[in-house]
Amino acid sequence: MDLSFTSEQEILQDSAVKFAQKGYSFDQYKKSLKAPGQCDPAIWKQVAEFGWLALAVPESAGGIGGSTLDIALVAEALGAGLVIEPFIAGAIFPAAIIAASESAGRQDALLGNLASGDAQLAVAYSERAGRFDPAQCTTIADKNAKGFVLSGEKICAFNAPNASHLIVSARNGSAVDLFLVPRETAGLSLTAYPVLGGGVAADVKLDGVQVDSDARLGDITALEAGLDKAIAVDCALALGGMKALFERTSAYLRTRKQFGVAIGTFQVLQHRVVDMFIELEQSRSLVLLATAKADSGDAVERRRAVSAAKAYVAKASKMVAQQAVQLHGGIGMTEELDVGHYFRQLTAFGTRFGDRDYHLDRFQAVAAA
Amino acid sequence: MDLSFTSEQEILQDSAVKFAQKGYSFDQYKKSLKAPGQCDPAIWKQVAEFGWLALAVPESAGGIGGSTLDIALVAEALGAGLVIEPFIAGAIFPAAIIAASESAGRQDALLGNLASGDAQLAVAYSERAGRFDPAQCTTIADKNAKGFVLSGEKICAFNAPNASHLIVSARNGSAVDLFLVPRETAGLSLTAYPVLGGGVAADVKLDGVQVDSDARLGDITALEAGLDKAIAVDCALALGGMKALFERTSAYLRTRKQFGVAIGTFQVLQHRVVDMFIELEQSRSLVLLATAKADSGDAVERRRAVSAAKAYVAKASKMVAQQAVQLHGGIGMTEELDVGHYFRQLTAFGTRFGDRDYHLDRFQAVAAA
Amino acid sequence: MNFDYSPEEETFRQEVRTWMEANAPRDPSGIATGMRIGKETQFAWEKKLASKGWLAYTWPAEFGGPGFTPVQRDIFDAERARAGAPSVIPFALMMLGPVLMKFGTPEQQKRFLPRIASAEQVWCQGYSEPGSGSDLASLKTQAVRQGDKYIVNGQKIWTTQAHWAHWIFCLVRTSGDGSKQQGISFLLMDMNTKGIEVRPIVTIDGHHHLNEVFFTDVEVPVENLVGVEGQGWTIAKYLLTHERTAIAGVGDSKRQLRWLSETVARDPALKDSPHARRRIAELEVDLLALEYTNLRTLDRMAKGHSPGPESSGLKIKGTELQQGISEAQLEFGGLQAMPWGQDVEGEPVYRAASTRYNFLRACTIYGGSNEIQKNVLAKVLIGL
Amino acid sequence: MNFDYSPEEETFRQEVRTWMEANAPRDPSGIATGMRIGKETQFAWEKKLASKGWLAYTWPAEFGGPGFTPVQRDIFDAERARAGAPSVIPFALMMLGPVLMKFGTPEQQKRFLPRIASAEQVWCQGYSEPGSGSDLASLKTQAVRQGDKYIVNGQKIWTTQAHWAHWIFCLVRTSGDGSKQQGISFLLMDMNTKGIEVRPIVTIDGHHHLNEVFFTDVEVPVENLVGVEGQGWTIAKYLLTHERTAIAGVGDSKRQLRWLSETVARDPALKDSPHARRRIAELEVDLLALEYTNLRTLDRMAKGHSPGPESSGLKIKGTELQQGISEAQLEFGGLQAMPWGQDVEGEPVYRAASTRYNFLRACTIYGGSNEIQKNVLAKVLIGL
Repeated sequence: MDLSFTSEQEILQDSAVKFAQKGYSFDQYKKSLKAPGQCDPAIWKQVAEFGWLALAVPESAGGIGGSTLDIALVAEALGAGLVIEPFIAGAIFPAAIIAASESAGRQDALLGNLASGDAQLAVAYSERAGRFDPAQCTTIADKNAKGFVLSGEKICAFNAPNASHLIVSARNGSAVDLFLVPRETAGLSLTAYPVLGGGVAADVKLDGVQVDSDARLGDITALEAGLDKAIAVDCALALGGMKALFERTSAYLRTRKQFGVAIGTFQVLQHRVVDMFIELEQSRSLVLLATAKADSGDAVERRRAVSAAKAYVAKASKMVAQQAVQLHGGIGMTEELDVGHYFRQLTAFGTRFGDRDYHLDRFQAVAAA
Repeated sequence: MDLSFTSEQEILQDSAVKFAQKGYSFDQYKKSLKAPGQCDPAIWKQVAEFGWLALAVPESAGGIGGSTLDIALVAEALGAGLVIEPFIAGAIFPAAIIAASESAGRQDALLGNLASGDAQLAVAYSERAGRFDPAQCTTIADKNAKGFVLSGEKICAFNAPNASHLIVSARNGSAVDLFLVPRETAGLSLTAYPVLGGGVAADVKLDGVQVDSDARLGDITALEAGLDKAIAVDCALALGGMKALFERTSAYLRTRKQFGVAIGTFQVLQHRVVDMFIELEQSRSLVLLATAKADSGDAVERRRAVSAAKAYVAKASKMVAQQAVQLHGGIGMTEELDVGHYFRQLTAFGTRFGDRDYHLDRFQAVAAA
Repeated sequence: MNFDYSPEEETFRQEVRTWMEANAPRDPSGIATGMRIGKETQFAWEKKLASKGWLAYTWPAEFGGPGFTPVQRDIFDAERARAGAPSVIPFALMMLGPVLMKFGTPEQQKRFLPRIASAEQVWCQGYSEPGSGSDLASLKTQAVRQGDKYIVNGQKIWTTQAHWAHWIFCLVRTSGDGSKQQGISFLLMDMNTKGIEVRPIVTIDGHHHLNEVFFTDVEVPVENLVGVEGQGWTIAKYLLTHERTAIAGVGDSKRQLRWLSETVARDPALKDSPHARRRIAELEVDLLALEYTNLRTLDRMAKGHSPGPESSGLKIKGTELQQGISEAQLEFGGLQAMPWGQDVEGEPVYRAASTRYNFLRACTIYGGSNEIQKNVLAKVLIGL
Repeated sequence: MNFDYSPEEETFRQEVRTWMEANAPRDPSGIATGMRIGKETQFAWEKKLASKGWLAYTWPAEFGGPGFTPVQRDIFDAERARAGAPSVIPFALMMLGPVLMKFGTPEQQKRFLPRIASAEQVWCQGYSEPGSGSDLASLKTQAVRQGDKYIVNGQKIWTTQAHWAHWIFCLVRTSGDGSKQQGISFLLMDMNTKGIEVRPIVTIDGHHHLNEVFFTDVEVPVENLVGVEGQGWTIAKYLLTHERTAIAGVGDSKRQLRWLSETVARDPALKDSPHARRRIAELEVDLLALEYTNLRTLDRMAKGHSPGPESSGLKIKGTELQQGISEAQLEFGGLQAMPWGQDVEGEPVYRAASTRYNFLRACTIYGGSNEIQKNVLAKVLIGL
């Protein structure tokens, strides 16, 4: 057992923390909110130049092939900095799927564009009736002479409005397979919208979308592997947000005065902050575990750790976010202060890629298996 | 809408409160714990003389035929006084079953003995695999020429060691029926034990127990009606215990000093007491509702109110009991102080006649029906 | 003891229900969330209520209200919520009205009450200031008497609907002597007076309900003082404790929970989930406890008593439950609750959920945070 | 970064597991509850550990311990719990031992440490007094120096296993000057000394673990003073913060939860209950968070650092989890958990549940209540 980071990881973490603290102010956040697709091209370029977009791209495809922990270190800093550019949804998640799929070698050009920041991707796997379960898939891939015809509906495909290609899951016979669909393909239509807490998404209609045989990336195991990696990284992102809220709240309690004293002298508020801190540290332990296991070849071990982390952090981050607003009082409710924006970011985290309820069920199913 | 009590009810409440406060000290409680069957005959005689045992006995059988509210007013006082004599399990619950059964008229002599305190009864309906559900019954009643032969096992029949007769539920063809079985019948054997929080119970074995045809009291609806009445009354008993703990805890916070000040000046403890008080009052509202509806002919309305009360009070009383011990610190953990005894009493309340989990399910099933 | 309504009350309920069904604004998404409803819809609705004589539904007949009993008021509010209609803007109707009835001069009563009851005048409340959140008495806005006028300077914050209001009632400091409570007075101001500036505050639900209100040398006639100078704190306390019937929010919570459970029942992903059904059952039981605690308070009020100890938890439990229901709406909504600030196809309760969830974080903060409520109650219970 | 144990550590684990399986006392009901185990069983078990050299398993080799690394200690404790064996009586092994190693004279170390490590001497701890619960420094038991003796008068309370112990270490007041902390000293006493009286306290689990200890003109040789006069508070703080490895109780909680989940899996009434299974999953996730937080602390200690901020929640979360698991055991037990103070047929975990549930209410009270723990942590975090 050794929980030290390598010196490379410490450098990576340092640069991400510095970027988030100095390169990405609250004003930049508000600017990014108004940028097309809520992604400021200048910021995206910087993120690419740091090499962070290449972290989930295999070395064989010209990427860095970093561990999940490497990526999580960046994500935590981005979460702490309220960076809303689609680091996970537009790059890490789809890259991890492709890297884990049978067709990995065939997509090097696309992955190269992704790593350089020239293209973004998105994954469309959720359906209304399936909630968070990638195996609940009613979208159909009908094989024909030219390849496959995709038909069905997906909801809330994060970052889809910004993507050059979508990775779409569809039922191919008895299997659920993954298909790479260029955004401009006939029959593919998006209803785009901004998302709670920042970023954009789309509901996706596939109305007889014809793709080549080559478009088939692989089967659902690649999606599951990519999803687990994305979730572990997303938990690290949430951890950053929790830490930021803890720091802002404890600082506010030190300075804000009521009844002639700093409100941090009130025992009830003190204990609330202690609870926030304890939840933050407990969360960190499971996030470390999830990032360590996300790269495991043992899918059971991987799922167990990832679902435990997501189930725990979903609850802990909700508590931290709610109490941060409560302890700030009125000012915590306003758009003017960043606290409320972290609150929304963490609220969205609780839902995306599966909520606590879903992951407790999955954790239990893995434990029972 | 009028939530006043009648003047008769106020008198009844007064006398019960006075008895519990003056006639039943903590020393008397400890004496009763050591009495045979944890029931002091002198106390039981007083309870009978007050007429409280006759409250659930119909007027036609020489009883008082009181409303559930009448009985609940007595029970709340008994709960507040830590009276462990088997008011509900030995008298109210079985009397309510008989009163609701088809054979009501035939049991007047037995009910007379019950009302006078000369006999106690008990109900044996719970089975290991059925948990709290009276309809889950594997005990069999085989009809034969002499009547019925009962075979099976019951667990945790409260007050059975003190009872002259047991009311036993058994499957009679496709129905679940109730049978009155004299304690000394051949084939009936009891494993008696003291119960958490006071009182006694027994696991009951029925090994080919022959009873007359007359022994059949009626079907399960009488058990269900009696059970709902018993639960509403038991919730009132718990309310009394919660009130006692709230009072003792707030008094302790006023007088106990640490760090040179009364511990009631610490805001965290203040808010804890406020939470206890709020839970007490919310509980009272549902207990009033349950007692009002326990006599309703509409079984759906009755079940809904009773299960709501039990589900709520089980949670609230657990919180109040735990915090009472926590706020008393070490002394709350000892046998010397009554706080720990109320704690155990309320802990047992959470389980008997169905726990929160069971009653939430029942509440939901009724709402869905 | 019985919880049954009298036949007269049942008749009244039916009358209100019928009227609500015919008259409640039809704007499901906006009304249901209770937030997105616009000024025009709100004002039109209040006019309609006024024309029926039901806008000032908590007022006695002698001051132009319908003279409802406490139980009737509760029924009225429950039926209003049941129909999905918005609640009335409370500042004039629930707060200023009772204050004028008790502390106002006959002239003030005649001047303002009829205009309020007729929906002619909408009011906002100037209490909080930037430096005084829970510590209301530390307010700094000054009113200096000059002849027959006060000159007001200072700032209020968190002023709900100030951008809609015609008038504002304010706590102002008229003296720096004595305790900080003693120097406070209660003043009425026309929002059109020169020197009053309203600046919007956008909240985390993405909407504009709140404002800052700035006062720069605002001239207010002395006849706009309510009570006497220095009586402001007494009036403020009266105002805060006066209106308890609707504080628990039972009617609106019932409607929100029913809306959710009906949606879940047809949601293919949740209708068979034991966890979703359990959570709804838990909320229903909690709501039932709140409802009957509220009825106990109503029963006391109907008998002419002041609310009993049971009422102290109504605000705390009521707001916790509002938040709890909105949390369930958000979480059951799942991905369908993710779209933000833009209408998308889907179940209305899920679509409204994230806005409601964000908005309702405020309900444990405003009107005396729940922490402050517990401090006050602890003083009563422990007495230290 | 990795959480994997080294091959050496895995070998060590296997060695401990094998030994535990062969040597742990066989008394499932008593041991499992960790409470009903009698003096003879406990003492015999400690002797057995001592003969293996593992009783003082947290001690360095130079003082007669096995010299385990922090990770080995944790493995040892986990395997001990896994086997269902009782933990050792901690007062001498976890508390006094480290104190003597740091503050004791060579003579004191030689006199006591070997006897403790060999299970010859069992100790108890005299800290709390009737008037000083969480406010430990307000203690009143007096030790007055007379020649080469102290004369001790006063009373201790909540003294665990005083009725088993041969010796007691006490905080006593040797001076009334200065701050209340300054006059405190750390004194060792033979329980057989004249003037020491032990009276039992029965707790709400129905058992006798605790005692009051009365001191009447007890004569204690000055060589039984640890450190110097007035150093008692410093020593007490060292003692309280020294031992963190086992504070989270991960091993025992794991065993209790596994015991429960295995029972539920064969319980016809619960095995298909989604609510029971969900509750177990929630507890498992919480326990996993605690386990890995504990490992983070171990990792720091193994590297020679002091425990980091992550360790501050170990006691709070650890005790909450112990209580949470016992609550689930009680509630899943249902009617089978109702028998009290008498053995009845049924699942062992259910039968033990009410006793455990009652007993474990203490774990958020003793050793500095969780409220005090949070006060201390708040000071660090907020700094006010």
